[in-house]
Amino acid sequence: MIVNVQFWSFFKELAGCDRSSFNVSPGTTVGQLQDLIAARFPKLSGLRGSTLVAVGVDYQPAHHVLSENDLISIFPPVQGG
Amino acid sequence: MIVNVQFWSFFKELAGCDRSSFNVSPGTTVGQLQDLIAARFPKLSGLRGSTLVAVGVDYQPAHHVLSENDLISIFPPVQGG
Amino acid sequence: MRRQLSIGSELIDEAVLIARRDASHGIGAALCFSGLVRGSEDSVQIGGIEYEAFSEMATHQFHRLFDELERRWPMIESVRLVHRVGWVPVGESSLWLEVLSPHRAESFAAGQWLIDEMKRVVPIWKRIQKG
Amino acid sequence: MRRQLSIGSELIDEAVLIARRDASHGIGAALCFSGLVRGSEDSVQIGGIEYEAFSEMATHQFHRLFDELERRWPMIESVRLVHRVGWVPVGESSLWLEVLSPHRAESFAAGQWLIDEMKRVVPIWKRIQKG
Repeated sequence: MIVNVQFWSFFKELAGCDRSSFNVSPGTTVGQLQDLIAARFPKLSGLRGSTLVAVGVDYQPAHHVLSENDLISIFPPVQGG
Repeated sequence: MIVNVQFWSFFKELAGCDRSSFNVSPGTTVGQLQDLIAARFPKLSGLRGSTLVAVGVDYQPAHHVLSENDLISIFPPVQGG
Repeated sequence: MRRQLSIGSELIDEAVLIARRDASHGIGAALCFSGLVRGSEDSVQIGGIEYEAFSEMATHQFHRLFDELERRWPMIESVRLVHRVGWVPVGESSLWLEVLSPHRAESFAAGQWLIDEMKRVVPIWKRIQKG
Repeated sequence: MRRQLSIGSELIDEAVLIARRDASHGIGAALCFSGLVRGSEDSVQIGGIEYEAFSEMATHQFHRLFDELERRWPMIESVRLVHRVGWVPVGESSLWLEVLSPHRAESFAAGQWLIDEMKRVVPIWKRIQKG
């Protein structure tokens, strides 16, 4: 199934793009998708400890199971205000 | 020596006046003046535990020694804001 | 620390006070608090509050608090405080406070501290007027 | 609780926002906080900050925070929050918040809590621009 990943803030520069699609097996979790992202975008792999992950408009933990056509957002700590 | 006492807020109503003068001996303290005030204005005597006392524009404790022509202010807890 | 204190009977116009703000480029936090007269006190409807101040002592005590505030939070650049006295109708402001500081935390801490201390030592009293 | 949220690139005009305040007679406390862009970050002079927001998620997260704020402080009558995005020059406001409540304590507590939580979960980021 296809899921879409979008990057925010300086993660865009590190990834070299705004968005990327992944073809994953049903049952794939957020954590497993992060492994795939790290493999495709090595510059992001070292920042995994401080990376925030949302599916749609909600944060999700590593064990969250993805669905077809999910939009996953990957970004550094937020800095509003 | 003469010292002057002024009342604020509802202490004016309880005293029945805004100001009053007392002829006291040199060395008289705030606490001793409060005894004289309580004797002259019995409606204030029961409120002594919550009465605030200033000499000029500063709060003073019971042991503070008064000077000639001091202006002593006697009032209930403040309620600004 | 710049300080501006006003104790008087004029309407507190917060929009005007804010339009007059003078903040340096070191300021990251502007905290304003407005205390409004509520329509009831102890469940009784009121029309407003009459505030009485011992102005000379109130001014002195406010400046003592500003001195202490400056000692506690030396980074704070400016404090402006307006306390209205006389008749203040329901819905209008009796107190307005602004704290300008580099960072947020000290603006909140200093603002709360100043109002708490004011309510302890500044000789201003209320007289509730039934509505 | 009334809520008003705006995330956009327009100048934050605090005086206009305050002039539009709509407070019932139950309100005794109006707390406003304005976050201004400072002239330096980490001792380096800057000209301003570029704010980027993931707007859809930011809106959703702000409303989750408003829900939680309402659970924690049910007496609060109104929260208005404006976050500017895009280029914000030094000296201008990037964030404005107003909390209206019957009493002072909860307005300060809720205001601080909301800003702390915003800085933890609302997807908005800064890009410093050298001056």
